[in-house]
Amino acid sequence: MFPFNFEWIWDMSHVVFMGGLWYALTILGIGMTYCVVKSTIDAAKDDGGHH
Amino acid sequence: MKIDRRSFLSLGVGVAAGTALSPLPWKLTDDLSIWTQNWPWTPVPEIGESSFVNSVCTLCPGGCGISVRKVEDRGVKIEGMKGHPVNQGGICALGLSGLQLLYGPTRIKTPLKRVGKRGDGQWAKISWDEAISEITEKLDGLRTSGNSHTVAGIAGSRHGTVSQLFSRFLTAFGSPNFFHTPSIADTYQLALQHMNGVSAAPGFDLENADFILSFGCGLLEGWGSPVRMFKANTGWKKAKARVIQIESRLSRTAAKSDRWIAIIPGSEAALALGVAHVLIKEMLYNKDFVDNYANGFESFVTDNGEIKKGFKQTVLEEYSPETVSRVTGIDPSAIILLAREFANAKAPLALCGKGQGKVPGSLNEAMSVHALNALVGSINRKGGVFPIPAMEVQGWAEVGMDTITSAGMNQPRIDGTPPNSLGYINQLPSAILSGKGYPLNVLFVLESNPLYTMADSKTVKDAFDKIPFVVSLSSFMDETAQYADIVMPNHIYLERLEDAPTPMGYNKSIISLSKPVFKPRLNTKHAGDTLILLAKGLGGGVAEAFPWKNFEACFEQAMGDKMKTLKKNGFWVDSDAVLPDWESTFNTPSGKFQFAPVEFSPGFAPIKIEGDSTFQLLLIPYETMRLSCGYIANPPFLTKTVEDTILKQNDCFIEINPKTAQSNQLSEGDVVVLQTPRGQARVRVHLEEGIMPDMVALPRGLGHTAHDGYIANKGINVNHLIGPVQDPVSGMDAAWGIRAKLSKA
Amino acid sequence: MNGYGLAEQYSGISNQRRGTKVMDSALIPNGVRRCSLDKFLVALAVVGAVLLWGVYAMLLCWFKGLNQTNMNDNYGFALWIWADLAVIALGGGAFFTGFLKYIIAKDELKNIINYAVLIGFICYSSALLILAIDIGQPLRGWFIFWHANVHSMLTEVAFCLSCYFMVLTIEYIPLILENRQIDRVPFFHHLSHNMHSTMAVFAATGAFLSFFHQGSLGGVAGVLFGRPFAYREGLFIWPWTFFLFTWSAAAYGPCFTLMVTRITEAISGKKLVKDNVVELLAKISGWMMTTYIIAKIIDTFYWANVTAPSKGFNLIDFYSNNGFYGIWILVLEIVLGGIVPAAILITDKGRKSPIARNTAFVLAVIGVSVNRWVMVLQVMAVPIMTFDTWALYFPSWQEVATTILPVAYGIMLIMISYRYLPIFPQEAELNPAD
Amino acid sequence: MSEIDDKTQAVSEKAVSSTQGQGREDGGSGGVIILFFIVGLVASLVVGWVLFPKLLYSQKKQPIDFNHTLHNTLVGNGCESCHSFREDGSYSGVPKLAQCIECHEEVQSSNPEEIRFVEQYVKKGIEVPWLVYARQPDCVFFSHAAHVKAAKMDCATCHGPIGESESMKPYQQNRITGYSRDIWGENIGGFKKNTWDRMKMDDCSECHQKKKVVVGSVQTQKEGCFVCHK
Amino acid sequence: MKQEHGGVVTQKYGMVVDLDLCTGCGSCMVACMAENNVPFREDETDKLKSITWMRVYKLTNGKHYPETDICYLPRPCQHCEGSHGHSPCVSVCPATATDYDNQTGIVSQIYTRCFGCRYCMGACPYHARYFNWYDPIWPEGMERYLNPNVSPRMRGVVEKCSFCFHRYQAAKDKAHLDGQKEIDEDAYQTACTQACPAGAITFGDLDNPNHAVHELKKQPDTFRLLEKLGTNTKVYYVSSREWVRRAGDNYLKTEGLKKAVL
Repeated sequence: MFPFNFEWIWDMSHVVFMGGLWYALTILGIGMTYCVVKSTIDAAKDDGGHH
Repeated sequence: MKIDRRSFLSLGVGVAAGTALSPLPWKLTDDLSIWTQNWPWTPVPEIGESSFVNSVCTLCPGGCGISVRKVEDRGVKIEGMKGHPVNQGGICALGLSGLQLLYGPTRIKTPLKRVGKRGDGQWAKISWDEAISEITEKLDGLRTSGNSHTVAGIAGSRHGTVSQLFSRFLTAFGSPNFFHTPSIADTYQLALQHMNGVSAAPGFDLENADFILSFGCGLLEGWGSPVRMFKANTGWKKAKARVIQIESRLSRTAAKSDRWIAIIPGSEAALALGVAHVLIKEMLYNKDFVDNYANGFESFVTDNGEIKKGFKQTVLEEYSPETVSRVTGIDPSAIILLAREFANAKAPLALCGKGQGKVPGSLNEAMSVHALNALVGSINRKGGVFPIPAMEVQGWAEVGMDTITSAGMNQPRIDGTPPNSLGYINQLPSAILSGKGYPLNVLFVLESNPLYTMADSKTVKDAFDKIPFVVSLSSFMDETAQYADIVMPNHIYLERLEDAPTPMGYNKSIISLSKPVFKPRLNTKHAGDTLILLAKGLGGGVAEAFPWKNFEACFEQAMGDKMKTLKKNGFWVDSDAVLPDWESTFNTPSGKFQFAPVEFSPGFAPIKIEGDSTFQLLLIPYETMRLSCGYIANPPFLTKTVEDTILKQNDCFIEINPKTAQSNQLSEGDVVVLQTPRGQARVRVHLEEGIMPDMVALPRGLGHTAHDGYIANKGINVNHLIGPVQDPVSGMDAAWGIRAKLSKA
Repeated sequence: MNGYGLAEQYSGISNQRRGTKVMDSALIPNGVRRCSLDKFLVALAVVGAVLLWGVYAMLLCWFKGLNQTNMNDNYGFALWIWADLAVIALGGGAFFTGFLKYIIAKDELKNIINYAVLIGFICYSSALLILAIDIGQPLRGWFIFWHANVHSMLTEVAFCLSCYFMVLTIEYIPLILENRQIDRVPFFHHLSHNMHSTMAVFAATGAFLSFFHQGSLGGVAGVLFGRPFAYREGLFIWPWTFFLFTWSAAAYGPCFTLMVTRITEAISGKKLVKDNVVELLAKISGWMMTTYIIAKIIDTFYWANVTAPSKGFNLIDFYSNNGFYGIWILVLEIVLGGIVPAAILITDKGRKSPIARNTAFVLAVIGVSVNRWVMVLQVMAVPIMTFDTWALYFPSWQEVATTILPVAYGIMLIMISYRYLPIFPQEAELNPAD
Repeated sequence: MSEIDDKTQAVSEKAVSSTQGQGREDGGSGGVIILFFIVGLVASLVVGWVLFPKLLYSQKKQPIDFNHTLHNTLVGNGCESCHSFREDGSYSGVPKLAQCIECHEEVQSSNPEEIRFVEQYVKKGIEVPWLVYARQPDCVFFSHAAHVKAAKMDCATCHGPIGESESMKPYQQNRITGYSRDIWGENIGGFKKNTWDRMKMDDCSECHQKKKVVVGSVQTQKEGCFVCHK
Repeated sequence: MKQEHGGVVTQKYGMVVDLDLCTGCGSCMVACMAENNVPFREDETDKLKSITWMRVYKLTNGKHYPETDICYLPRPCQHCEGSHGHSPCVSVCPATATDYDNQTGIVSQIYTRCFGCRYCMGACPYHARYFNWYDPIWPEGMERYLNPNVSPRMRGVVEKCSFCFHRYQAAKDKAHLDGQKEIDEDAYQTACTQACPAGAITFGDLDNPNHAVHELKKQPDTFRLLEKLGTNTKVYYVSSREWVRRAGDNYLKTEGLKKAVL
């Protein structure tokens, strides 16, 4: 799973397969972080606007 | 400062972040998975120094050398002993399972005294002293009242030091009633007595034979010394020797043979004589042997002046291939072909003893087969059959006969056989139940399990009910021990000193040393020591006949100068023995081989088995290497190898030819009631092309009711269904089956 | 948030019931009608009882081991794995509808996408739960990630399944956030909004992941070169079943979504999705199915005439000498479960007729389930060594219960979601409040 | 948490309702929130790094406090004097009583531990139930012969300078796994400085990869699994 | 024909089983169980849940009485090499719990790594893999006979024949101590080979001309099980009977018997 795992080899299979996996996870991670951060800011803005 | 839910939320996020950054969740996840790799209920074998100890396996009479692998004091594996002449490093499945018997739950842990009803399995633990004194008290009473002869003993074998010590105990005590579990070896011994004039066991030079004509012998089913037979079979295959199997069922032996000839069971003697007919008619027999070293081939006049038909005449008149074909169901041309092949082989050898040879069988059959060997000269020569003299214990002093002893020994045996005969255990139950002779008061059972192994178990049990006091010296809680009044558990074979005598059919005299590989792990005692203690407890002449301080001393004396070799090699072989020749070895009145002993004449008097014509089928028991069917019950490993077409859950299967099944409207797996004149049982149907039509076959070795959960209540004991059939010639049990019928359950 | 005052106001046992009812109605979306709380709770309890039965069986399997099942050494994969594959194929509606909505921009589908996502979420969470019961060592289940063997199709399945489950969760969250009360929290309100606006990215990732895991599920059987019944040649490392599975999930998944929608409508007694939406999805599904079944027939022919004979088997060897797997199963899968529904759904007339359409949905669901059954269980049953025999198996009650468990869980989640979340955007319009 | 609102309250505009909710509950200051976060973080870090290992491992005393240094000066052949190979190539590990008796038939010194050893074990013929720090779980096969004889490795590479210890440290056993703590390593985070600090699979493999012993495995292109597993 | 792999001599262990000699006595099965700590239960008659790494199959020629014939076929794990070590089971294991070792040609199974997905069992056409459906429990006292060289397995994992690899390890240990580089043919023999009373099993390095199997596998009557699948097994069988050789693989009706590919 990680390059430091016993089973890891730097070969085509691992790079493609794990690459795909980490790519997907990264997108999901960045996407969700973006949503959460933006929502926090948006919520704060609403808050400020009201006072 | 106001603390609200958001603060707690924040605290929670902090805790979550901190926990994630600490090793706690990760280590716990890892440790939990490691926990599943080390579940405390999964045993971890202790490590330690590994060693091998040689001994001999006595789980069957095969006498194979074994090499037990130990780790510290634990036994972890039994292997075949390299260089042992009998098994040459090989080992069978039962021998490999031995440690399961050593450590298994069926072992009896301590002397027991029955407290409940007989057979209920309720016991009180008693000490060895209590057990000994209780028994000696009882025996002493019988002896002083002049009833010493009402004590009997059943041993697993009549050979070996312990058995002979047991027999000696009864003799010294004053009882002629020593019994042993019989086998085909007994029949062979009689045949050799009559035809060769020697009291000896047969030795078959199987390794040097090149044409083996087997009359139903389970050569690969545990006949003789099983591993030796496997080795011999491999030798035959490599040397292109041929094996012809005459049997009603495609056994493993039949499957591995070069030709399987199906025969109507019980007619083997007829076939042997039919083959003899062709040999004689076509002048294919060994003329040198027949003319110069044999008697009774031609008709002759007896001392009484009667004209006795010779072998030749009998065979020519009564056993033409056509006649024989009618009895055996074998094509005449097949008989003729068989005879020619047999005669043309360099070293032909005919054998008999069905299955493992557990039943003595018909003497006629043994003599006919022996005659066949004689006809081709395969007697006392390489690749043939020759006598192996029985080895009697040399070192012990004669038993002194006080008045009680000699009075007791002068009583007839309870089975009605002459005082010094082998004794016929098959006649014991009926003798007890008929109430004609004297009643039995005490029965000792050593290394045998008659309530399981004897035919017609129900009658045997009824007979046991008439014996007020039964003492078992078994290592295991078997059916007989379960039914005993006192159990004095023996060490198991791996814990005791003992000799394994020459196995059945082995072509040299050999003794192997069974030595204690392990310290006894339970409160058991060597049966030899138990006997010595009993004798000493009785005092007087009985004690005098047992002067040894323990069995070890007694054993060393019995082995004499062989002891040194035994200790060094683990076995002793009679290497000095010379192959007997035709000139000097026949100890008959004529000094020649007797084709037609005066007492008998080889003929085919078929053994009439039980059952009238309402029983349309024949039931035959069969044996397999995957089921131990004697005194030793099947260990769990062995049961694991039994196919699910033989045993499924607790049901066992009968083998039946699909055609016969079809005509009885039965199909695979059907539950049926198998009924014989002796009893009935619920079994299931397994269709098998490899069995003659109109027959059913059941394996021996199943249907235990005692022992432990790994052994008991699996299938049917075939002995519930068959009864003993007395051979009219020898008086021994010659049953090979019984008539039977099937009905849907 | 504003709970304190009310909690005080409604405290006291006598008021508890009233309080619950008020709470319930406060959660129900605006402008729609729902059954009474009592009725709802009774129904929930009934399904809950079934769920508990399943949970009991699941605990038995975890604590006593897989001896609680009727699986055996010949049937290492059985009911559960079939349920897993079937449920994932049927849940394929989520990714494919999402793909159509967000990538191909079929905007009408926004009216069914919520439900497709919910069904997908149920299917995938069920699949993961079943896998957690199915493995012999659940506490070591994470080895599949940590010690991954990238050559194994099952590794690919596990990774993509988990990732795609994350996607489905991400897709489901905004739906929860749209609950009337939750939506009042500004952060959640914005989160819902922001997640909606980035949904296309998530949906695209989901489609990518689905393509691979649906395919790898097909690959699971297809790569078994020791099992001629399952084995298929293919493209690079992917056997044909890889593509067939992806294609069939995309084709048949929407049918399941539509079938469940129809069932929901029947139970709620309300029209929830407009016909034009249903017909659009049915049409796409029909054409997908048509292309799939052609490919499947070609695959079957090639396998029967080239692949299997090269291993010494005739097609009929796989369908004879046993008490269950007859050639009927092939007919059921391809003709009844493939050609017929496809034919109905690609014709205008068939799509427009509710009876024909619904029949097609049911047949399609059966068809794809049979396909998954065959690719799991028949693979195990076929003897390969000449002296082997057919192995047949019947699941134990524990297996049945644990397989029903996710169904009960799914129904409960649908009930709760339907009651409290605005799943069907067209519901209010189609069922105007009086 | 429950959000209960009066049903009659108009909530047509989402934005309005949310600002209302926000307005009513906004009372905590940012500082408090951060403080709580830090409290939670620090507390759980302390639990995880300090408390957890204390709970996870049980401490056991060795039956006899053995002095390796002392013995090392008295024997001629280093570690192998007592920790020897058997004839079959297997490794004997901790010596058996029989081996100790060769010197300790009688008490040799006034050391109370030795006296206790002779009284309690030697005289009674009971094996000492030593707790083996380096004992691997049952699934592991380890060939001392391959490492010490064939590869000529030092004992200390894996076992550390235990031969220079004068006293036996307590044996720590993982309550969940039953492993000795030396397998995972003293550091709960799994960090190590010396080759002998940990004895996990990765530590074996680290060295094996460096030495490039054999590359046989199809899956890992390292050594076959059976080299170390049984 | 020995292969050098990274400067180290590699072996390819395999078996030749002479079916003409095998009598189906079951010794190999029990020897294996005893050597490898195979568990047992009171009822072992459900053979689909009964663990026997070595299983002896009963083959029949399908003919009617009295032409019917029987042959017994012992089946350990075939240790398939597949192509380049990708045996059916090895490449499917998701957690790398089973592996092919080019150094010995043995397919390993790591019980503590296996998490019980049973995919490998589905992949193996020989039914050589067994799942621990039950907790392996020995009756009290019987756990004393367990062999410390083989770790007992736990419930929920797959196990199979290892060609008694622990014996190879033991032989290596001895060789290291004696300063030998290689181990002798008889220093490493599997438990079944050693026990077989008929001497039907021969075990050794298939690539080593000094080992008996090297020549035996070339006998004219040799075949392997299911060769057409491309499993490339290392267990060879010999039988003089054609129906037996034909039973080793599936043939279309029109097909003739093919010779084993060596």
